[in-house]
Amino acid sequence: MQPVSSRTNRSTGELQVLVFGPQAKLIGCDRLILSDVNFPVRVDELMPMLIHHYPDLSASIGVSRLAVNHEFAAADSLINAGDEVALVGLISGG
Amino acid sequence: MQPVSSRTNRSTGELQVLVFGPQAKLIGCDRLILSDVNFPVRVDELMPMLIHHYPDLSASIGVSRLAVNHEFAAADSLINAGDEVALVGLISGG
Amino acid sequence: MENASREANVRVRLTSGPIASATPFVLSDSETALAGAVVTFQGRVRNREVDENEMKPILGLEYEVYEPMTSQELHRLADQYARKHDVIAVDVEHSFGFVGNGECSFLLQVATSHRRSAITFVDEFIDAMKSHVPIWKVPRWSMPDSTA
Amino acid sequence: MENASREANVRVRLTSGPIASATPFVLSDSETALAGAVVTFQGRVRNREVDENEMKPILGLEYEVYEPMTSQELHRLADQYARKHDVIAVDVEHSFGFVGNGECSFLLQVATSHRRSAITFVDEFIDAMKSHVPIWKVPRWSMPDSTA
Repeated sequence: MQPVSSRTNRSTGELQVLVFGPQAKLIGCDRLILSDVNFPVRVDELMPMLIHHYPDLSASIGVSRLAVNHEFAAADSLINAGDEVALVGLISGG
Repeated sequence: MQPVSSRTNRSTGELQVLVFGPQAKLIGCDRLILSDVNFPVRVDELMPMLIHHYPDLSASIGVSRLAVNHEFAAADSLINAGDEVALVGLISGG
Repeated sequence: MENASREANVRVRLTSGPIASATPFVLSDSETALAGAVVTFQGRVRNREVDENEMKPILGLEYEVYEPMTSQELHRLADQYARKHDVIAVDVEHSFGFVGNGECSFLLQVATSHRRSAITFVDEFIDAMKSHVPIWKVPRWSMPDSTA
Repeated sequence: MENASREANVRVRLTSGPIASATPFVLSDSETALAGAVVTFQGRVRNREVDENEMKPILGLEYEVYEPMTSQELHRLADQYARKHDVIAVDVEHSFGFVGNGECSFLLQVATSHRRSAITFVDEFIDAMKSHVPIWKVPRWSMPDSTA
């Protein structure tokens, strides 16, 4: 799979990750905030950072995937500043 | 399985077999009539008699079963005079 | 599970002509409380049938039943598979007489606690019905009768 | 078969609150002519949910979606499985927000030429939805909140 965005400008800044349902309830808010992220950041680099900052998610992050700009992102996808990032875990439609 | 009826009085007479759907259409009537049947008659003795008298049914009788008094009858069941007998073949509900 | 020893509520009905699409499936409050999955299967009459290995246009199908055996067998099979799959409630309705193109001739409604059992029930019950229940169909061809 | 290369008609809808049981499944005349099987699956909210390995009473479920991704994924999966199973038409409707006990939160309606493909579609599509589509549920417990 290709990187989600073709923009690969390097920068450092805040990254917000949307979170929903039981995971949002667990941590008590609907977005995770990481500061001083070096963009672009790979999806598989971001996951350990989320666990580090939000240890309550460690039990469920193994069954979670990241969506970048409303599409599931592969492990080697790059996330750029300004991308919309969401944690998709513990889903249960139907 | 037990004989369908406990009556085993011997007699000779006519046996009517109800027939439905495509088989009825094929032979042009809704009952088969065998005369001079020796009662009680076993289900597996009756089938060859039906084919003999109604050769048009020979193609479909292999996928047909006999019901006696509204229950499917085993090959060794006995049919007595007065039982209601039906040929159940080429069914296609649903 | 919580519903293992429950008796399934089985209803069987034969209907003259087509079956209305809005046929209700009524569950009691206690059934509703447990019913996580409700599956409805409609068998509808298509506009063509096979005639000597060829699809030919039809006006509809003429269904024949053999009462009381047809209702008895439908009930017996519905009850058997309902127990097997832990069904809460099942309604079976089948037409007799003429059902035109595009109309419904068979309606199966089933409620279970969980999805998989409802889907498996529908699949297995229809298989059993097609090989055991005395219901026959004869096409009414839309062209001059080709089988007379 | 006669329907092999047809494009399936796929509709997806997200609904605030419970889904009405009479939600219509509209087929065109040409779709009706081919549709021998119409299957409807309703997912309903039961009166209990698991809380730490125990079933506890609930008032209902709060559903969350993530638009436009939820609709996009529902559409993508419906389309994928519709092509695989030669589906004529499929409607997918899912609730967001609060859905109380006994109410419907998910409605899947599918029309195919033959029974088996409709049943397999329902089974496979729901499996895929439950692992891929961003929809979340949070129980509203009927007792004082045990997870706060």
